[in-house]
Amino acid sequence: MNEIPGLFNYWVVVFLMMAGFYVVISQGNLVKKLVGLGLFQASVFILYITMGNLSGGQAPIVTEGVFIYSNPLPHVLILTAIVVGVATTAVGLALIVRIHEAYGSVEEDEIHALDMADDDTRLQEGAEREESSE
Amino acid sequence: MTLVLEWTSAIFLLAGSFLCITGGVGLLRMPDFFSRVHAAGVTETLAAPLLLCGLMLQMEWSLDLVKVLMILLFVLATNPTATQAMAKATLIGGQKPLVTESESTKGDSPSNS
Amino acid sequence: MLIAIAAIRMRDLFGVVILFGVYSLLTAVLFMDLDAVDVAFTEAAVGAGVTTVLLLSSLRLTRRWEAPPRHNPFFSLLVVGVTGAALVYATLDAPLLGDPSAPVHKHVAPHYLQEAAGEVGMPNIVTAVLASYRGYDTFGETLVVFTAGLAVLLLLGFSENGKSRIETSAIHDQVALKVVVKLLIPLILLYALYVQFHGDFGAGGGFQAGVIFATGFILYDMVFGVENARAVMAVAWLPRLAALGVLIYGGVGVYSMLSGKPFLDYSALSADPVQGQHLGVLLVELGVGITVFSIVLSIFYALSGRRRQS
Amino acid sequence: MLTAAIIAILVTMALALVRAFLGPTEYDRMLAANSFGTKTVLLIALGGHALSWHSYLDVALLYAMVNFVGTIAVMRFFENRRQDGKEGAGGAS
Repeated sequence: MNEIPGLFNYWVVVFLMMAGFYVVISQGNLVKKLVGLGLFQASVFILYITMGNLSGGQAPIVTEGVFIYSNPLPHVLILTAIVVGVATTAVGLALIVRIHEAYGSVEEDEIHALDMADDDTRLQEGAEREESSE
Repeated sequence: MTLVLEWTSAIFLLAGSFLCITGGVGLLRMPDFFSRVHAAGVTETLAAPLLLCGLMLQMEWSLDLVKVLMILLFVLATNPTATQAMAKATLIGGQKPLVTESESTKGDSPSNS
Repeated sequence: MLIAIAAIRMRDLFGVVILFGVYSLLTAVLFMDLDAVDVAFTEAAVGAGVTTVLLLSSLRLTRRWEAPPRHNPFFSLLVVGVTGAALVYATLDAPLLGDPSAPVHKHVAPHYLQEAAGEVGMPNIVTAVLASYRGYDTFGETLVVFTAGLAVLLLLGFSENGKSRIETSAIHDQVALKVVVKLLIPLILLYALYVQFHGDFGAGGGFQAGVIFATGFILYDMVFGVENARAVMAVAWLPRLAALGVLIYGGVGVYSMLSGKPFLDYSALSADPVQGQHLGVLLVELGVGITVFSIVLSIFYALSGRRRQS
Repeated sequence: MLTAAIIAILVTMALALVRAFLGPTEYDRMLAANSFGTKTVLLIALGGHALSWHSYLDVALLYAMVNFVGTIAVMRFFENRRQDGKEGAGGAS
């Protein structure tokens, strides 16, 4: 096995990871950010599984006449990580739903603008209250 | 016996792959959604059993064979249902099938999505 | 693989979700090719099924179309490009794919591979490592899933007023669909049980089985309506079931601790250590399965039961 | 022969993917995704046999299920959205 196919998987991982990263940092939509996070997660999964692979190996289930198995440890880690990943995604979605109910928007900019406006009014109210108390 | 099995399996597989590609081309080239459903659904429903039968003929008698049979039955049950339900949902959702050739020039624009 | 990514630039969130499902399928095929059967199993069940369902039901609650981008993407592209270049540079030193001398294969993995069949007594080493050697980790993961489910319930809660959402309860007029689904659901549940208890020998285990079991219920909910589904599986029971699963797991640990062995050492469960290991793994997987099932289902109920408020 | 079939399936998957990209309407995307899923089941079944993967049939069976469930979820999404839209128009929120 020469160098290029040997490293190709890593490059796929890097590409996917960067795609997910790009989505997370550049897109304003929160749902899309979560999808980007999912992409990022999947790339990490692929990285682990790639490291666990062994050339000529079989899936790590003991069978007659097979002596080379892939490394089971990354499989275990990723197996649990996938389920935990979906649970955390669900938490994120729940947060997004609540945010949408509170702000009527899932765009980061709009939420930020609303927040700023809210803060401004609150500051003004506070200032007026102080003035009136004086 | 083995020769017969091999040839039947080969015929099944070839027919299956032909249908598969036909369905794919139809999915890509057909003008509107309902003809695409037709292209994809009908060919897929036949292609999947053909391919799986071809696979079954190549295997030894074991538990795996039963599993392939289960996959076959499952695909056979779900695929037409899903396609039919999709077409129906689309119709309910407001898409109208293209009826005549003259309409295809006027009505092809995505008026309702 | 790479093509699915360009999808991300699509503005239509619905299309993004569908393509994400497709991407997940492809990932699972890749896992199969890299000999990771269990992982492919989980990814298929979770990524393509549950994630799509959850994303769609939360998309229903929010807006579908994305606002046009306002920032200049150049800066983020720059950051991404630089990071990517650094990572590619780092991979040049990484071990090649399938190289047996890579450091990953040198540490504890050979021990697991050689001893697991004798010590734990089950052919599927992934299950053995998951439930026995790294039982602490898995316990932690189960707790994380449990906590995440509780967080979702705290944030959303189950919708209490069932009467206002009768109209959104089922797919209308789909007779063929209803009949076929009615036939298929027992099959799905049976298959989930097979996955649950066959995990010692083939691909499968508690995590996957829980997800598949929940998938069966989600299917029922989607086709026959919420009221029917909730009549089968009452909402109030789900958190209790989840807690029960965690309790089973923890109880096995505490029992082995009371018997004078370390926490989660299953050889305490029976006179024959291998037998005890087997029993312990079975119980623990059962606990994991119950927890995952009830959490996934309750998350689905919470997300889909909520009405859109605008 | 298996190889030919696998190549045919891969070609079809690519075609379906193109349709999923182009898809003028969302229904087209849904159809393409469903078709893609079915092709994946076939690919795993045949490819697993050809490359002698372990317990590939379990995964293929699982895919068949998940694909169906996913399609139904998408359809229900349409249905719900339509009803939500109606209610919004009626002013009953």
